[in-house]
Amino acid sequence: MAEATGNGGCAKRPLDVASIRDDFPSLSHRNSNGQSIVWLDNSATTQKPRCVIDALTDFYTNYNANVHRGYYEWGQRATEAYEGTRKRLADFIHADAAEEIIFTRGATEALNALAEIIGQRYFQPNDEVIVTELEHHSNQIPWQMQQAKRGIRIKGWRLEEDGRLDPSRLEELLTPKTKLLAFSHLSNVLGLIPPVKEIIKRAHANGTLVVIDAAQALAHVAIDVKDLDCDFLVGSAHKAYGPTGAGFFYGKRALLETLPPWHGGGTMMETVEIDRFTPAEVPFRFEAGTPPIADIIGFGVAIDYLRQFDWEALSKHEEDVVQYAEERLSALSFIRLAPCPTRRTAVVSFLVDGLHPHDVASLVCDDNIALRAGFHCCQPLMKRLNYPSGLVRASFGLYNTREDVDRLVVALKRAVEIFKR
Amino acid sequence: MAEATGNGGCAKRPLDVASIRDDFPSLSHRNSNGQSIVWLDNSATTQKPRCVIDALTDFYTNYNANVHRGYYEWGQRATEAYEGTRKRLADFIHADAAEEIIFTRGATEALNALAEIIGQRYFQPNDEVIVTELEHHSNQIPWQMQQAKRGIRIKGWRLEEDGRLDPSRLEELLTPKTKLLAFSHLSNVLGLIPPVKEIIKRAHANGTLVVIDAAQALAHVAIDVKDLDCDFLVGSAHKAYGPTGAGFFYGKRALLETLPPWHGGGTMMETVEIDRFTPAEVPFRFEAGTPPIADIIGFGVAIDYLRQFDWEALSKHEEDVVQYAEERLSALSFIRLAPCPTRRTAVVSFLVDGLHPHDVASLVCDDNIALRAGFHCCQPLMKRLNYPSGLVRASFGLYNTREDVDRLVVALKRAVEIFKR
Amino acid sequence: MYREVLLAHNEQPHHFYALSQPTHAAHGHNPLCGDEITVHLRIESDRIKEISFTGQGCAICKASASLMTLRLEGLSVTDAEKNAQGILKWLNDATAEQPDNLGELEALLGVRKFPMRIKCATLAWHAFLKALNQPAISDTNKESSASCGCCGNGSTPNGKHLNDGCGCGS
Amino acid sequence: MYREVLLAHNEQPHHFYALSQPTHAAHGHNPLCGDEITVHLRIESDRIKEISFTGQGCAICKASASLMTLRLEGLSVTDAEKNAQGILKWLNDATAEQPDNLGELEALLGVRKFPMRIKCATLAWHAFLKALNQPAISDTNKESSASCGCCGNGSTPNGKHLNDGCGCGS
Ligand SMILES: Cc1ncc(COP(=O)(O)O)c(C=O)c1O
Ligand SMILES: Cc1ncc(COP(=O)(O)O)c(C=O)c1O
Ligand code: FES
Ligand code: FES
Repeated sequence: MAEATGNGGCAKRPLDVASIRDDFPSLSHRNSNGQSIVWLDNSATTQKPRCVIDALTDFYTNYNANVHRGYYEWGQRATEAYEGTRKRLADFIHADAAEEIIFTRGATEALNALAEIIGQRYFQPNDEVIVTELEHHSNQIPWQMQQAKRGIRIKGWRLEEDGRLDPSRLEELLTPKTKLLAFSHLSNVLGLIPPVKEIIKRAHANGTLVVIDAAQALAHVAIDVKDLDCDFLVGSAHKAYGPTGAGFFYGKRALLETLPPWHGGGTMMETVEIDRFTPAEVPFRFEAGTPPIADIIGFGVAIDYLRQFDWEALSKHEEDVVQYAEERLSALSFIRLAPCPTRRTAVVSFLVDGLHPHDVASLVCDDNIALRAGFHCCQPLMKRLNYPSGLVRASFGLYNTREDVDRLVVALKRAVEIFKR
Repeated sequence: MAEATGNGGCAKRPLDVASIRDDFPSLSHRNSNGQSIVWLDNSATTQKPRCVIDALTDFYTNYNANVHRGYYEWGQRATEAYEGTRKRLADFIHADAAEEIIFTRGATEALNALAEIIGQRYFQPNDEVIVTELEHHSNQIPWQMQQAKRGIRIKGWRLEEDGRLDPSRLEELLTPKTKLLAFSHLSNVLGLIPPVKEIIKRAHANGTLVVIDAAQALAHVAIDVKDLDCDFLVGSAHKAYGPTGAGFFYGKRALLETLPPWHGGGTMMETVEIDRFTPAEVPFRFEAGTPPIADIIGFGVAIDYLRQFDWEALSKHEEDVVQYAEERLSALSFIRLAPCPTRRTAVVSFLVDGLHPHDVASLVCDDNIALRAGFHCCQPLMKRLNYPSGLVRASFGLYNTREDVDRLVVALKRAVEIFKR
Repeated sequence: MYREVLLAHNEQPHHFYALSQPTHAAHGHNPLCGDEITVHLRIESDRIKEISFTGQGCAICKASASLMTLRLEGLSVTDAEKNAQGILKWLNDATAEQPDNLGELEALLGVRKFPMRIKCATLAWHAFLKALNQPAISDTNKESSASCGCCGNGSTPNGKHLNDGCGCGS
Repeated sequence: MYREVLLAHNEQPHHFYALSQPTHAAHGHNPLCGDEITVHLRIESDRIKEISFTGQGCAICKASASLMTLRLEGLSVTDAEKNAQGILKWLNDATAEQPDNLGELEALLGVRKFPMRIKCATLAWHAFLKALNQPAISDTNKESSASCGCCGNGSTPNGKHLNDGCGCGS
C-alpha cells in the first residue's frame, strides 16, 4: 500500500489522474453496455481507494479488537491506529493538538453533538443563532431543535439573488444576543465558498461563536483551522475518500474544556455511581461506547491518501475539470446553471429546460452516469433561489476527468432528444 | 460466500467448530512463539467471519453509493442492502415489522437516543427511572443525564449478595411515578440472565416502559421481542460478529410513532424552512444524515451468518465451553469466581488470589490469550459486590473451545508461579 | 423506464386541470422530491363521473396521473377503488402479479425496477384513494375545499403541519 | 514486563505507609483501573527528608512507587523534581532517551512497550510532582491533610468532584 503512506512533509506523488483512477477499484465498473462508470455524485459520497478498503480488511483480519482497554497486542495496535487518525486529522486541518479532534459517525452527528453541548453550556432563552440559507439540513435542524429545547431563536442569513453570502448583512443580524453562527465552508449545491475568514472575524468581533460545516470542503479545500480561527468545524470521512460511519468535530481546546459531555456510556466517564458520574477529560469526554473503530482507522488512511498529493496540484486538477464542465454545460442551449458568484468548487448544479430534474438523473443512468437531482438536503436554499423541483447536480472528485464531462454532455443531449421525440 | 446466505427457515449448517473457526481469518493468528490466539474478550468485541469482511469490500468495490437518494444502480443496490439488514434484524429478534428497527452506530448510541427521545416525550419532573446495579455504564449514564435535563430521579435496583436481581424488589421500587425501567438481558460481567419476562410483566402492570440492553445477549440468547413484550431493546453489531460502527434499537411501532425525532439532518425530515421542519415517518424520523452504510450491510451478513446455525446447537456448544471453564477454574485453589446465581452465559469473571486483575490480564498476553481486567464499564456492580480493583473476565463466542479453556488454565498457573517466584 | 406512452402522457397529460365542482379531492405529497399532486373527483350515484389532477411532478408522475384519469373515469366507486388498489399492489410489490387488462398502464412496468421512482408512479393513485376516503365536500365549503379537502382539522394524526398548500400536512 | 526487580518490589514495597508528620501529600488516581496512590513527603530545608506512599495498585504501580521512594529520598527538592520529570518523560515518550543512572528503575523498561500500562508506572511519579506543588501542610490542618492535602477548595479546575477519598477530584 505504498499510496497510503505518504505524509504531509515528504516528496509528493505527482498528480497523474490515470494512476489515481487505478487506485479506485470501483471506477473500473462497466454497465451491461460496456460503458464505464462516470461518478459525479461525489458530494453525496466519494469512491474509496484500495488502500482504504484494504485497511478495513487488515483491521478485521489481523488485529480486530476494541480500543482503550485491552492489554493484548491487538488491543494496543487497534488503539494506536485509532488514535493515529486523530493525530493525522489534527495535522491535516492544522489543529493545535490531537485532543481537539472528537470522533463521531459523520458530519451530521457532529453538528448534532455540537448543537446539544454548546446549547447546554452557552444558550440562554432569547439568545440568537444565525444560520445561512445556504445550509444543508444537517446544519439547520440541529440548531432549530435548540429553539424548542432552550428558547433560543434562529435567524436566517438571507442569500443575495445571485446566491452570494454578503458579509455586510451580518451587521443587521449580529446583536448582543447572537451566541453562535453556523455556516458551510463549501456549498453542496452551488459549489460556492463564502468569505469564511472575513465572516468569522466579524462574528468574533461580536463575541459570537462560529461553527464551520466542512463536510463538503474537507476533500476539496485546504483547511487551516488556526488561520480561519473558527471555534468548531465538522466533517465526514465518506465524503473524503474514507469509509462510511466516521466523522469528527474539531473544537478549540479551551472551548472544549468548557463543554459538558455528550453521550453517556463507556470511555466518557471517570467514576460512576448508580445515580451520578464524573466526566473524563477532553477528548474522551465526548466519545461514549465502542467507536466505529475500523471506519476511523480507514479515515486516517484516506487522509494519508489525500496528503500524498500536493494540494495545489490537486486543486488545480479539480478546478480544471469543474471549469470545463461549466463551459461545456453553458454552451448547451437547454441548460441553465444555478448561480455561483465565485469560482465553482467541486459542484455544478443546473436545470434542463422542459425536463424535471429527477427525470434527468434517471435518464443519464442508462449511460452509466451517476449524478443526483432534488433538493440536496437544502430546502431553504431551493426556496430562496426558486427551484421548486430542485436541481440536477454534478459533483466532482480528484479522479474525475474532462472525458467524464464529455460523457455527461452526450447523455444530457440524448435525454433532451428522448423527451423531444 | 455460502456461509453467509443461510436464512432462518432452511436446513441448518451443522455446528462444526473447526469449520466455524476456519470462517474467521483472524483466529489463525499466531504470536512470535507460534502460539495461536485464544480470543476470550468476546464481550468487548467478537472476531468477524470472512463473509462479513468480504461484504464490506464488496460494497466499497462494487456498489459504493449513498442510500435513499441515488437513482443509478449503485444507489439502488446500496439502499436494498441497507434496508435488507433492517428486515433481517427484525426477523432475527421477531419484531413485527422492519420499521421497528432503527439503526444507530452501536448500543451506546441507541441507549442515548432512547433516553433522549423517551425523556422528551414521557419524562416529567419527579418521575422515576429504575436502573439495576448490574448495568453497563452505557445503560446508566444516559438515564442519569435525564436527571439534570428533566428533573427525574434515578432509583437503583439493588443486587442481592449473590448477584441476583430479585424481581420481588420491584414491589418496593415501582411507584405511580416510575416511567421506565432499564436493564440488561445478559450481564457483561457476571454472565447472568435475569428473569427478563417476569420483570417486564411486573413493570408493565405498573404502566412502566421497559428498555432492554441486549448488547451482550444478541449473539448468545435467542431474542423474541414479541414474546418478551419489551417496549425497546438495543444491540451492537460488533458484539455479534458484525462490523464496528453499527447498532440499533427496536421499539414497538405504536410507541415509536409517539416519539419525537432524535438527530436533525438529512432523511429524518419532510420539509425544512429556515427556522422549522416537519419530521419524516418512522423509522426514518430517527435516522439523520449518511448512516454507516457499509457497517449496516455487514451487520446483515453477520446475522445471516449466525442464522445458518441451529440456535439450540449453538447455545449448547457455548454452554458446554462456559461450563467447562467454570469447572476448570473452580478447581484451581487460587481462583475465586464472581457469583452467578443462574447458569453462566458467555462470561466467566474471577479473581486470582494475590494478583491484581490487571496484572493477570497482562501476564496471559504472553501466551497469546486475550482477556480483560477491570470494571468492565460496571462500576456500580463492582462497588456492590466489593471488587475495588475489578475482575478478570473471560468471555466466549461460538468459535471458542475447551482447548481455549485449557490454554487459559495453563497460563493462569504460570502467572501465579511467576508471582510466587 | 421512459416508454413512448409515458413520454406522450407527460407531454400532453389528460384531465390536467382543477374540477370546478368536485365532490372529493386530496393532495399527494412526495417527500423525496417535494412534488405535489391534487386529485379532484366528482362522484355521483356512486360513480366517478369526473376526475382530474393538478400539481407538479416528474414525467413518471404526470404520465401515471394522466393514465389513471383515463382508467378510472366512469367506473363505479367500488370498481375504481379495486382498480387503484390492484395497480398500487403491482407497482409496490416486486413479486405481485400483473393485473388484467393493464392496457396503456403496462408502460409503468419499467418503473417497478427502480424502487426510488415508484413513489412517482404511485403518487396520484394514493391521492385518489385518499380522496375517496374523505368526507364529501359540502356545497358551503366547496370554495376552500376545492384547493384541499383532504382533512378536517388542519393536522395529521401525528400532529404535523405542513407550511404550504392547504396546511393539512397530508 | 514483569521483571524480577518489579516482582520483588511489588511483594515487599519500600516506604509503603503513611508518614505521621508529612509536609506535603497528594493523591494520584488512575481512571483506567480505579487504583489510587497517595504520596506523602516530609520536606525540610528544601530536601526530601522522608517519602512514603499508601493506596492500592497493580504490581507495576506498586513496584514503581517503591522504586521511586528509594530514588528520591534524600535528594534536594530541585534534584528530585528533575529526576521525576526525567523518568516521566522516558516512560511516556517512546522516542525519549534513557536517563542516566537508572539503576533498578531500568526494570520499568518493559512497561514502555505497553502503552495501556504506562499509567500504572507513572502514577506515583505524577502524585509526587503534584505533592511538591501543593502548599505545605500547616501544623493546624495536618490531621486532615495527611489524608489528602492535594487541593485547597475541594474542586478541580474543571469543576469536577470525586465522591471518594478526599473529595478533591484530583
Ligand atoms: C454541506 C453538508 N453538510 C453536512 C452534510 C452531512 O454529512 P453526513 O451525511 O456525512 O453526515 C452534507 C452531506 O451531504 C453536506 O453536503
Ligand atoms: C451490557 C452492555 N451494554 C452496552 C454496551 C455498549 O455497547 P457499545 O460499546 O457497542 O455501544 C456493552 C458493551 O460493552 C455491554 O456489554
Ligand atoms: S420526482 Fe417528484 S414525483 Fe417523481
Ligand atoms: S492497573 Fe491500576 S495502577 Fe496499574
